[in-house]
Amino acid sequence: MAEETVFDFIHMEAVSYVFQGEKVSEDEAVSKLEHMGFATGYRLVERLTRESGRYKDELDIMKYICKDLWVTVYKKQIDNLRTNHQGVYVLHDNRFRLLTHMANGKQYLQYAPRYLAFTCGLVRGCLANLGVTCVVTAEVTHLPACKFQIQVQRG
Amino acid sequence: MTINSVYILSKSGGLIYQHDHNIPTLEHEKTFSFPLEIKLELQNRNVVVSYGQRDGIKVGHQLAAINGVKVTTAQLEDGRDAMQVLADEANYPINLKFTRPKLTTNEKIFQASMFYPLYALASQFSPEPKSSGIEVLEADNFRMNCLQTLTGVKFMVISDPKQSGIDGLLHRIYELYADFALKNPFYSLEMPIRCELFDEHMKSALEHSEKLGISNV
Amino acid sequence: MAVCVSVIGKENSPLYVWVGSGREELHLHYLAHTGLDVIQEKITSVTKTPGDTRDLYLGLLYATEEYKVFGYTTNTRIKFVIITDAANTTLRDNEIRMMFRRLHSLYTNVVCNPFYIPGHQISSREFDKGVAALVAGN
Amino acid sequence: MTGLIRRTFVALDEEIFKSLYVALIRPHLEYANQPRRHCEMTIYNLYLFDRDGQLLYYAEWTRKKQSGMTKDEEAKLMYGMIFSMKSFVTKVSPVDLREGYMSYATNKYCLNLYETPSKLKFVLNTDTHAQGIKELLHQLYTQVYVEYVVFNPLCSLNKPIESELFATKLDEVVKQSPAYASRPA
Amino acid sequence: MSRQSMRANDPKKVSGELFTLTYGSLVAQLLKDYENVDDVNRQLERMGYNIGMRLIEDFLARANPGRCYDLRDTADKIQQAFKLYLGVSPSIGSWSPGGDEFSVVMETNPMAEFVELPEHCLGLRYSNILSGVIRGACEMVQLEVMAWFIADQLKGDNMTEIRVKFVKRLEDAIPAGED
Repeated sequence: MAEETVFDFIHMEAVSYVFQGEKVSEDEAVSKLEHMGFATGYRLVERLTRESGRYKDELDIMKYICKDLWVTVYKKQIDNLRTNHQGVYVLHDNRFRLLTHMANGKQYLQYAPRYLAFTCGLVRGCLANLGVTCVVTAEVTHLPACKFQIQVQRG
Repeated sequence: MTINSVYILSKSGGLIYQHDHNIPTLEHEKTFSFPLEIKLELQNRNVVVSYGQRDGIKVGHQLAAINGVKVTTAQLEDGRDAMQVLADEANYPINLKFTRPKLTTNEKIFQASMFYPLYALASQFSPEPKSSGIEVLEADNFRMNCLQTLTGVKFMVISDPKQSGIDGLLHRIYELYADFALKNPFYSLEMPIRCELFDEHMKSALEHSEKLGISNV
Repeated sequence: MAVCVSVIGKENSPLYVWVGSGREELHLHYLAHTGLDVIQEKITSVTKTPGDTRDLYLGLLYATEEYKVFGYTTNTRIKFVIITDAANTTLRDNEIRMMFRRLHSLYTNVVCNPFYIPGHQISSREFDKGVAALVAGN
Repeated sequence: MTGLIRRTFVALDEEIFKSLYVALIRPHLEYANQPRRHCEMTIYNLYLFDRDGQLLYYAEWTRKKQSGMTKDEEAKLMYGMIFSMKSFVTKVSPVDLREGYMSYATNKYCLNLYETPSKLKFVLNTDTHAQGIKELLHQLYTQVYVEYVVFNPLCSLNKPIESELFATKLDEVVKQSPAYASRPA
Repeated sequence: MSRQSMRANDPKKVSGELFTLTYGSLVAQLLKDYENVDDVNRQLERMGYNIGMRLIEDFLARANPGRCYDLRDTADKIQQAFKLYLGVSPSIGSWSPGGDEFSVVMETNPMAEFVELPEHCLGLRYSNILSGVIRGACEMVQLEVMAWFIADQLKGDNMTEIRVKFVKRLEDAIPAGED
């Protein structure tokens, strides 16, 4: 089966949908994508964690995101997870699936954020449903590598 | 093995000789009920299958007969209009015969004139200097070999892609052309070749090649 | 089988309550709610004892003379409570566990409906059907 | 040279050996190979047209002669030629054809046309001896065009292809093909 | 029990759910953006059309199905594509007498697996993207068709049924200046 293709194309259309029309504010479009990602992640994690045991702590949850979730959605694990132990986690994906067909280098760099917004939302949605409130941002300097930063909101 | 036809083009691209040696007849007959399951349309005043390929009837085939009555340029022999007959439910069930269209003489002349620029362009597009024009043109189930003389006359043979010995045949045809056309005092260049001796020799050359083709395979 | 099934949201607000016909609704609500405290306790104690199974199924929360109260929690902090008659001894622990798992699965389907807003009361034909089948032991 | 590396570095791990090999030995091999490789090249250039006859991509490797036209004119003429060629073959052929692939050869080169059912046209000029070109073109379609154009949301299907990644991958696949560097003597 | 060993979830299944959920979020967003449900239906069809135009290339590359010169062939290919991309095997049937119209019937529709339509969007053709995909994909292989939903489980029907009608065969583009 080739269902990942279906996801790729739906995602592609979602991005082109929010950017269609003449006067689109980049912020508004990106926030729509983020929102769709959030709604998807929130629901997805409900299903994915149905068979898992309970998570011990925040780090345990982050590891889950880097492994199980990433494999399910992006067919590979996160390559590197770092944390400052004060609520900031940085996830490195050296070959982020949604960018691998696009470029190897800096071409299309200015458009890359559009293709990361959904994922930022997805991660935030997953974490929100697991009880971790946070802000997720992404950064690319060299496609298809990509860095997601999760900043947990305490209190 | 099969050699289908021979074309000879003059230096200026005119078709000066054409002979169909072995053209298979592809005909398919089928009885249809209303409404018709294949899509037909008029192309160059002929009724042609545009969609709905089945039972050997292919897209591009032409309507040749309705209930055994011959159809030419969308008209039945009895004068009725083919499309109208097909549209009327009262005429069903209906027996239709389709064939792969054969080229008319005019179409052959036209196609020959199409090949002329193709040949020249092939040389112009060459990534290597000093290229000839097209020597062999191939597709699935189709092959055409072409020999151009130094004087610019083109000999073309269409054959089964597995047919061997075509180069020899082309040279043989060149010889025949030299012997029976050029050396004929009544033949003027650029004009169609009408010469019984040439025809006869051509036929036997083609038959000979077909036989050789078999033994070589 | 069960006399009460309830789904309780992240902030302890009830999302869905089913009570068997002819039962004292208010009392059962109260029992379910009391169960929440026990669930809370169990969850916090687990994190302190390493090597615990961390099972989503929390087992019997407590029992009164009339009823037994069982609990279950999801990773997404949704709590399920199932109450049975104390007199009902035919139900084994494993069957209760299976009921919770089915309930969890039903709940997941509700959340995955794009028109359901998380945290809101559950009003879904499919979920109603599923719970009805669950409590009937089908 | 390999011996020298082996002698100088006693405890070699594979990684180091590899980098040394690349640094010290490869240049020699490549130097030795260069003139030969040059004359062995058998893939000249490639045109990719969309269903409307627009040139989506052009690449050339060892083309020695230009047509003397602008790229634009050349592309138009090339498309016109393959269009006529298809029509010519369909009309003149005595039997029904299976569509999708055709080729012609002159005394110097061979033009190969591969057309997908979606009417993309790949035109590859090769040496007259080149083998397996139909498979190569199919590979360019499935592994390069589909992967790096169809799946790249930033590539419009009806605009010339600007993706550098596409260009790189295309180049890789062509250069890895046996037809690129082998000519029977 | 370790967490890994408890993962009875079939990863394939889950990744199918990913597109189902993503699609759900997209539809929800459209409903938020448009006031009119008809506009949403249209937008979904258009998105499907765009997807179809790309998806067909992936399908041709993966399945290498050859060319279609008959609508029955086309129907078979559509069936094959549903299996490949959605993991369901629809049945093909209800042919019109002229053989130019047929139905694609699904027992379960993976696009709408968890969906229950709320009262206020009963006019929504939730899976309308599929009709767009069929139209877009066919157009890329020179086949103009119309595709529309005639039954939908979300609206209480027993099955989900898409009707496909042949319109015409599209011809090759003629090179500039040669017509």
